[in-house]
Amino acid sequence: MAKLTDYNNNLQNDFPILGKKIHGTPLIYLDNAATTQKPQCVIDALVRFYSEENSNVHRGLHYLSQVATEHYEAARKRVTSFLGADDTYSTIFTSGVTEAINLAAHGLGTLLLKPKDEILITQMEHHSNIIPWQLLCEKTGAQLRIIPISDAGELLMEEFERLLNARTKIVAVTHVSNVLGTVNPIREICSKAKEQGAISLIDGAQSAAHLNINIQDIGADFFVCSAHKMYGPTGIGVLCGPAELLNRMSPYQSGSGMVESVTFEKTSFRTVPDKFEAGTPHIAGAIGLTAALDYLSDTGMDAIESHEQQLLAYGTKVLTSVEGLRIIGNAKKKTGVLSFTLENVHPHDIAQLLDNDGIAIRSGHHCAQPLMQFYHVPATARASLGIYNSKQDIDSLVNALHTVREVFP
Amino acid sequence: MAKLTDYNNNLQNDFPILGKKIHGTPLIYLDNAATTQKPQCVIDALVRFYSEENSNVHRGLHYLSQVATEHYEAARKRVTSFLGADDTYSTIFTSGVTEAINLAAHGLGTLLLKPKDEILITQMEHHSNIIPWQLLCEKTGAQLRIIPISDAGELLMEEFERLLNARTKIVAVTHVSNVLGTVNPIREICSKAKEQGAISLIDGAQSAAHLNINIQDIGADFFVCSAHKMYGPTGIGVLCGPAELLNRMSPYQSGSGMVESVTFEKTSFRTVPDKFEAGTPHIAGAIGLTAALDYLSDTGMDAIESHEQQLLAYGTKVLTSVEGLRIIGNAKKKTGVLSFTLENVHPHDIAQLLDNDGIAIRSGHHCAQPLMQFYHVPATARASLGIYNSKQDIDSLVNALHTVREVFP
Amino acid sequence: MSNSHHLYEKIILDHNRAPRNFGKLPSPDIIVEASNPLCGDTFQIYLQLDGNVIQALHFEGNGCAISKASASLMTTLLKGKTKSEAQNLLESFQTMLNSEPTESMEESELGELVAFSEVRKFPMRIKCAALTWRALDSVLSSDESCTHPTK
Amino acid sequence: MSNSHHLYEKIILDHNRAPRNFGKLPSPDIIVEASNPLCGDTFQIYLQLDGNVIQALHFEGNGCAISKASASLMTTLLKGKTKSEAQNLLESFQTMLNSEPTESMEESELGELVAFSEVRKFPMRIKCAALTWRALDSVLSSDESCTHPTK
Ligand SMILES: Cc1ncc(COP(=O)(O)O)c(C=O)c1O
Ligand SMILES: Cc1ncc(COP(=O)(O)O)c(C=O)c1O
Repeated sequence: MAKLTDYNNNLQNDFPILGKKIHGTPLIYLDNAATTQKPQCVIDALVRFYSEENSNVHRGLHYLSQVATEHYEAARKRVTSFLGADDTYSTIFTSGVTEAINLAAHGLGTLLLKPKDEILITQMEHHSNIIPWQLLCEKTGAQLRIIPISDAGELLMEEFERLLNARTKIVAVTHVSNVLGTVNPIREICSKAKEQGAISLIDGAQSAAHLNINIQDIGADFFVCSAHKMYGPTGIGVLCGPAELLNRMSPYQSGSGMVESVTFEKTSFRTVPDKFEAGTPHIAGAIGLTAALDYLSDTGMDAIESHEQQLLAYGTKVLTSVEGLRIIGNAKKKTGVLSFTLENVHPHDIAQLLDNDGIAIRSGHHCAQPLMQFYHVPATARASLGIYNSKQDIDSLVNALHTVREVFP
Repeated sequence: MAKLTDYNNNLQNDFPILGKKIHGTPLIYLDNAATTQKPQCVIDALVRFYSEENSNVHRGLHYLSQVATEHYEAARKRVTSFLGADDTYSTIFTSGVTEAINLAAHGLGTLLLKPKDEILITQMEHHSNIIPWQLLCEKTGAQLRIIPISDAGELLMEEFERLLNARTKIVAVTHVSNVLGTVNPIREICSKAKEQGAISLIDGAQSAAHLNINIQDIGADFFVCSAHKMYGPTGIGVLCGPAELLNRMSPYQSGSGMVESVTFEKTSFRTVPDKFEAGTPHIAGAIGLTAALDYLSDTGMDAIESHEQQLLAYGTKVLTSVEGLRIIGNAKKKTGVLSFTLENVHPHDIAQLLDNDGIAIRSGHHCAQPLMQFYHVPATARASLGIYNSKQDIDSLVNALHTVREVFP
Repeated sequence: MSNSHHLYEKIILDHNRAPRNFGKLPSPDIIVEASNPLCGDTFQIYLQLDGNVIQALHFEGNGCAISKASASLMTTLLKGKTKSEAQNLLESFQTMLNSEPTESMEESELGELVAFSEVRKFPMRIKCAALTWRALDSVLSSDESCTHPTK
Repeated sequence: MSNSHHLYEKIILDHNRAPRNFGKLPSPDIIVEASNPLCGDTFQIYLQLDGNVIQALHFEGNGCAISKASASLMTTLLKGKTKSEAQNLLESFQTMLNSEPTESMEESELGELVAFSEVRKFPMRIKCAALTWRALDSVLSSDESCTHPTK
């Protein structure tokens, strides 16, 4: 693990899938913004749970049920501390960022939105941080306002300040753009939002596994992230937010586990976090996420960030050696996300040809169509870095792009 | 596997957790209605996915993304065929039964409910099949009507027919009661509902792993089930329903994956199943569920049913040898769910003492408080059978109950 | 988690089978309801005060052996105590339920309540043991002496 | 899935680089829009009919090499064909894209379209190859000869 400060880190060995060959060549996985690979310790945690501890949680008195409950609640604590939250916050497990934002939109909508109120998002949001707010606006008569960006892919902060006003009730901004890699000035955004009395929600889908997160330091009300983008299992994510506010929000899904008492006439709800966790939770998911967070912490978030920054700098430099390549997203503060276009080659054809060399990148609109519209491109090719990537991976990418250039001269 | 017709089946060996010792004695797991244990093949499928195939699905062109997408869509097909649905149905992955019912309630509510319309459920429903309808009634002005039951725990079908009328828009009934084990006459219920033009939803949480399911034969519009109660992973479930109707229902959660095109002004949605699957799905969950369904089919649903029926008959007989024991739920058609009370001993104390002998049962209201109110009990103790239970397990249970009797004379 | 037979100390089984001070008080000053809807336990506590002193304490209702025996013991232990003495005992009891055992515990004011020291090892049962105590505490610490149900 | 270099047959690369019949028709009878919002491909197809016969067929727009080359080849192959001949070819093309290769395919009417036979192995790309064909088909099979966009 100490190798992480080096370009040529050895973390690959922790990830069984990275030993795999694709079309006869070793896998080079550069699609980390879509989902990350899983270290053996996460897989082992899942196996251990299902082989030794599996049970439903809550209210069971038998041994397994208690063990499962303890581990599930310990997972909640682990996430809370990973995000730098204290016990004025509540950590709610969801199926992912998308559900977390839907839950927040639902609860905040009924609690505080009136017609003509405003919700602020940015030009670079992922669909999951656009559509829930769009539908909420339709339902409540509130208005969606968009913080514009520069050509480099940075938020125009003076425009943000101009847009922010007394009618602004919610400011929902991505921490890191999944297309541009831009790291947004969320501390400033949250503090300005708070001054105006607006609730802030930070979409941490692309930051939680790449930057040190401290929700209190950020000053955000809500922070959301997905385990599968953090080297953890699929099907689980997190909404972390102020317990007091969450207790005032109306429940989202309803069913078992979130109620105190039920008669056909009247149902009373529990408090957070239970109130927002209806039904049997994804217990194994929470336990796998814990293992992933332990892995991240053991590796060290600072080491991860500096490793990925080195690779980003190197990648940015060498990619420009490919003729006709244009990097989309040139913010001063970026994570390891490299979106690009190649003259005369459609991104889908780039991705297809790269696959041939075992290189996994993504092409398309990356669920950020309004951002594509801004750049007037139908799609981009995107190489996104993770903890296990190395300088060689970048070199392979560039070599393969030269081949693409030959196929499509 | 051929051993399943025998009382003393050998399937235990397929389930690693069943080799575990609790307080020094071998685990006897009789809490299958809460959640089931996982066979090695399900665990292996998860390990294989995360070690060899992990990727995000949809729209990725690289090898892993295609493999993951193929397997995820194959899982959908596998579930569809397991439930006996044809391609007029759509199978939607949810996080479980609870989310599936919430999704259906949300979509049906806006599509067809007017004030004074009626929703029919039964006295024996699980909270997850009560509260979503209750909240929907509050929202729409519709009325919740309850089909009563007999002391034996059977639906009063003449009352059902009396309650069913032209205002009845939705009939939501559990296939099998998680407390009583009662198998409800859902074919008759669905057909009568259809005659009245009402939509039927069958909660298959407690039936899908115990009885042969054929949604077309049942005549149900919607059928829902949870993987974790079917020897599959946590965090995934299914809503199966008519594609045409689902396409008319409004989307539930919103975000990536369920949209066709997005601008800040307007978003257009895809058709089923995508329309109802916002965000990155629980891919590993779907793949684990497939392995569980294969395991169930290989074992044979008929063999499973007859095995559990034998154990149920035996258990019912021997339990009554315990002084002061009263079985709650004496329907003619039952699955292997044995709820009981023991005079002068609170169910929690029963469960606590049984745990001592490594026997896992559940005590409490089983998320069916209205049913507890009907029987005027605060709680019951519940032993619920699964594919791996044997006659010896029942004998151990009865012996342990005799010990409880001694502790609480 | 350990052997649950240890949970059911003789004294607990005894108070469960034959609860003391069980039944209504003829003219209570305060009636408190203690209920845990999640497990269906429901008790009523009847309290008669003489100034600051608990003159009589009865209870009624249904629950598991742990909650019932705990309620019964409570009624025997708090009778004749002042409000603040009662609250001190409650606090010690809560501490015992939630923390590792200490040397001094045995000799402390807890007395027979030490029978509940195993509960600590069964996190799901701590609420049962504390149920009626917490309900009583909520009225003792409030100034009003009116009837109000508590959870 | 197999080597994706095979996907990019010479003829596909050629039609992608130098698409035939690219650009508007001066006075089309029908303009069809073919778009796949999921990947951002958008084409316009310009059609001039003489009774049942396709007199001229042009296209314009943006998309990946597969969709662009397929559109280009379509315009060269369908010109002069009757509506029903065009629809037959579309059907054969669709069949080729969706099924295992057969002996007879090589010699069939598909001609140069055989260059797309590898697409079958790349499920995500079948839609690309079929995009403009399906859009055209939808107007050929409808009776009206008015402009209407299709997906
Ligand atoms: C009859 C019934 N319906 C619904 C549920 C809820 O299922 P889940 O918790 O998996 O959403 C359960 C299980 O808890 C059940 O037994
Ligand atoms: C910035 C951003 N927000 C939200 C999401 C949605 O996350 P999920 O699909 O895990 O719900 C993603 C990933 O797809 C993302 O990159």
